[in-house]
Parts: sequence; C-alpha cells; structure tokens
Amino acid sequence: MDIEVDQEVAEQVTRTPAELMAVVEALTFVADEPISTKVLAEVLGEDRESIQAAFEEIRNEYDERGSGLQLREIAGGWQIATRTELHEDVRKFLRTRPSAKLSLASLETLAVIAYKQPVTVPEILEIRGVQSASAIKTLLDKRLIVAKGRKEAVGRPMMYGTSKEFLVQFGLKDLSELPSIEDFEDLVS
Amino acid sequence: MDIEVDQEVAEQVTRTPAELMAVVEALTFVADEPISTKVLAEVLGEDRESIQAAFEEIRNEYDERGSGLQLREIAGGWQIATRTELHEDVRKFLRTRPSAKLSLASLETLAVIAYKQPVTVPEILEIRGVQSASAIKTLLDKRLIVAKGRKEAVGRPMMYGTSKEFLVQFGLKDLSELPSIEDFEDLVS
Amino acid sequence: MQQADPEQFTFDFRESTAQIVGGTSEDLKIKIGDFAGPLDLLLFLIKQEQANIFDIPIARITEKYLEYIRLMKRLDISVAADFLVMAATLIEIKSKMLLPRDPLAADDEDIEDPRKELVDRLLEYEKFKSAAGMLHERIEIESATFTRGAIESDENNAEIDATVFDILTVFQKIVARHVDEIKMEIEREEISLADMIKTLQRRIAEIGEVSLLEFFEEMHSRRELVTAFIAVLEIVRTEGVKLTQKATFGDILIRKV
Repeated sequence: MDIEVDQEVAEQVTRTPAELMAVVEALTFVADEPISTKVLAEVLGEDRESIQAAFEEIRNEYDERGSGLQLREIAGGWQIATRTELHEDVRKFLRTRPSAKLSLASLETLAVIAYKQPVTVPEILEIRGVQSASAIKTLLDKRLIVAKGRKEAVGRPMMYGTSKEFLVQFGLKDLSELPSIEDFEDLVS
Repeated sequence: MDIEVDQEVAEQVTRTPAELMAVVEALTFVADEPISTKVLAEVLGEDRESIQAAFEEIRNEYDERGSGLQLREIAGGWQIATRTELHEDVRKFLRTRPSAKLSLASLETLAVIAYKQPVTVPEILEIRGVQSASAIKTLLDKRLIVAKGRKEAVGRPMMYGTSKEFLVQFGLKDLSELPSIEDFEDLVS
Repeated sequence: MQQADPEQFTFDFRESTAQIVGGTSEDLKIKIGDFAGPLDLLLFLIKQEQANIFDIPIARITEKYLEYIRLMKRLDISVAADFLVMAATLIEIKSKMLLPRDPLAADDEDIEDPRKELVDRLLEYEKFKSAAGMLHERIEIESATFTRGAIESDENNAEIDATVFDILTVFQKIVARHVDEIKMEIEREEISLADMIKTLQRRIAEIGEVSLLEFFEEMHSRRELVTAFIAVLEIVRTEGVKLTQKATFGDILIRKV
C-alpha cells in the first residue's frame, strides 16, 4: 500500500533543482551506507541524471564554501564525510569518546548473519532491503563475522557466519544461547 | 592527559574564522550527541565566544543556501539534523513510521513532571486526579524522565524530573525554553 | 471504523480509543480513550453542558458523570477507582449544596462554596492539560527531524557498545518491516484484524493464558496466520498482557498481567 502511495506521490512531485539538492543532501546524511544514484532515483521518483547532477552540484558547493564536510563518491555510492585535512582534530575528538557504537546498519547486518548463518550477501540484501557492503566490511574488520566458504549457487557467493570473537563480545557460550526468534520468523519467511 | 595535549596543540594552532567554522562543522557532524560550545572549546583550544560565533555563522549559512540540513541548538548543545519539511521523504527512505505517539495520560503526566519537578507520584496524582503509575513507567522506559532521589517526607517517596532525552525529543535548548505554566491560564476558560 | 455490533460500540485499536455511540442517553458520544482521568471527564461534561466552570450546575453534572460511569460498566469497561472517588466527591458536594443554610451564619461571604475546592483543582488541572497539548505539538514537529546515520567510530576501539538483546531487537525490527508490508496487503482482504483481536481478547479473558502455538495452529491460511500474529502484536502493544517463554524455541504464552 505504501509503495503504491509513494509512486503516486512521486508522479505528482516536481522538484526544483534546489529542492532536489536539499532532499538528496538530507537522505545522504541520514543513510548509514554510501547511497547510490540508482537507489535515490527510485526513492524520489526522479531520473538518475537529475540525481547525479544534484550530487555533483552539492559536492561543488561543499568544496566552494570550504565546508568541514565533503561529499565523496565511494563504493558505488555517495557519502557525506569530514574533510580529509581535518582528520587530526576529528581523531582527537573521537578518542575522547568511551566505546564504539555499532551503526544500525552494522547491527542489523550482524543480527541477520547471527540468526541466518551461513548467509550470503544477496540473502542479507533480501532480508534487510538495503545494501550492506560497508557494514559487512566493518564487521569483518572487527572480527565479529568470518567467511564460511562459498555457496553452491549461481556466482558461488561467499557465505558469512559469526566468529568466536562474536561469542566473546556478546557473552555467549555458543550460538544456541542466542534468544529465540523462531516463532516470529516462521510467519514471515 | 588529553587536556594537556590539547592545550599544547592549542598554543600552536591559530585558525582563521573560516578554518574554525570548518572544524566546528566537522566535529559536530561526527559527534553522536548534541555537542556543547564548552566541549568544543576545550577540544579545539579556542574560546567559547569564537565557537559560539562559528556555530551561528554555520547555522545561517545552512539556512541561506536552502540546505537539506539544519544546524540547531538543542539540549545544551548543537546538532546537525535534516530539515523538518523533508520528513516525508526521509521517513520513506528510512522506512520509518512516525514514532509511536505518547498517550494523553503520558503527555499529561510528563507535563506535570516537567513543570513541577522534582515531583512525587502522590503529587502527580493530586494534580491529575488519576493514578499515573503506568504513564510513569512508559516515560521511564522512553527515558523521558529520570528518578531524582527521594523526598524527605513520610514514606520517602521517589521524586521524578525530566531527562536530557526529554530536551532532545521535544527540541528544547533547556528547561527555561518551556513556556511558563501561567501562560496556560489565559487559555483556561 | 467498523460498523456497530449489537452492543453498539466499536473499538479502534490503532487509536487505542473506544468510541461509544448511543446507549440510553440521547446523544452521548464518548471516546473513552480521550479521557485521561476523572478531571478530564468532568471538564468535558462541563463544556458539553455549556456550563460556567465557576458556577458548576453540580446536580446536572453529577447526573451526567454517573450516567457515563454506568455506561462504562454496562460495556464491561473497567472503571478505574479514581473515577469512582470523583463520583463520591460529586455526590458529597451535591448533598452539601442541598443542605439548608445555617440561619445563624452571618453572611453568604463567610460560607465556603462546597464546589470551591473542586473548581480549584479543575483550573489547576486544565493548565497542565494545555501544557500536555503544547508538548504534543512540539514532539510532532521534532519527530520530523532526523540525525545522521551512524558513522563507525574509532577502529582501534575493540569495545562494542551493544548487547545480544540489541541484536534480537534489531532482528525483530527487520522482521517487523516485512510484517508491515504483509499487513498492508491483508488490509484489503476480508479477514478483519479487529475480529482477530476480539477473538484473542475473549480467549485471554476466558482462560487467562493462551498458548500462541495453539492459537496460530488454528489458522487456516497464511493470511490468517499473519493476521493472528499482528493481533498478538497489537494486544501486546495496547493492553496489559505479557508474553512468556519458558524454554528457548519453546511455546510462548500470552497472559493477563
């Protein structure tokens, strides 16, 4: 139902270039992962060329006003990040914070892997509904997940599962200690 | 230790106003919570007036270029957030629904606590004319209120007050931003 | 809104309010969920009767108030003790006002109006009710702004600020996103969520504890199953019930708190 409504709205909406820039900037800001022009074009009901143009325009604007932020193209998407030159101040500031929070994207990805392992990237995409590439990288970096061989399917995608480090970090003896969601799962799979 | 290092660095650094704006913007962006001028002044080794001026300048800049983002003063600090008008697109993208509404009972209880804090359960009952236990539980669960010690009275009842989260959720700089309760008398017929 | 059943009332659980239409009184239309307490109900009745709050027609208002309480009882809606306390207060004030004035008392001035304390409370309460309205507006506006998506912070920091319950909660939310999608489909179907909720409520009321496994097994189709699942979520959300599970992967019991 939502989707129908969305498309309806999308057809009606005509945004000025400035309005489009504003909404593209806002969505890039709230996204956990680099966001692709394709995804944005779909969400906003705009064509990819307009989105691409908006991104480039925003990037130029950030650069021209010497903002502390930059819009950068990365991993097939766009992302707002702090300007590279400021990294010393940023690092110093981040060090003052006590413990590292996992982003919601990482936490979601970890949850899917924990409960569905071994699981492939396309399967995670299917469940979460969004790309999880950088979240998977983070989880691998933090050694919370490990590769578990390849699936015997088209493209032989890599399968992932949780690591021993995962059990340690979350205080679990073994995976059977994970709280059960089995009953809910049956209804929606 | 950190602070010593900061001061050392601070002595060497002299930033132009534009450079200060850039670094203030960057740190506000990476901070997980609204960040106060005080903290930033310490981290950057600048005086609070300069930081305050930088914030105000950045806010104006965001507003003037019709950015999809806004810099706002909230809960004793500054925070970058999406512009309110864009909430429909942002919600659609994040697949979130408007957050669960507080019931009338919870809102009333919260109003009593906000204006009468620190306040005990019997005092809330007196004003509302109805038991508020479940509303108080809801508000505690949502972290909108916190316990503020016990009252030196018969039974030493627990006292409650609003939390920092309350300020954030209700978009208040501090409690003094709440309209005075007497202002509502005019509305009472 | 569903159309009225024999009892002439309908529940809209989305709003968690109940609307009563009809009853014996001519045009008594009340949304129960709209009343945050007895003072709130009293203010409503005073406005409905277009009475002056400083000169409350206590007999009429008391009558209306009691009528409302009786209606609630007839509809098996549990009447909170606080509503009954207020009923007693109203009756007491009413009887005081009926008492003949003491002829020995000097002037009217010296006699305290029995309604005074109630009026003071109403006026005080109404201020906070207005303040609650202001808070409501504020949070509506505030919930329309969003902060940035999380950035993975310091890579050197091995500590992770999350627990296994965060993982479960997050996973349930992902699952719930799917449920939302399915829910939207079924809203056009004939199976009514309201009916499912009523069935489940009745069952809980009758036997106190319902096995979700058994309840789900009774469903004939996938759609019914999903509706039943959403009904459980709704009841858990809107009512004082508790889900308990004795063993991992075991059956879940839903019971009154």
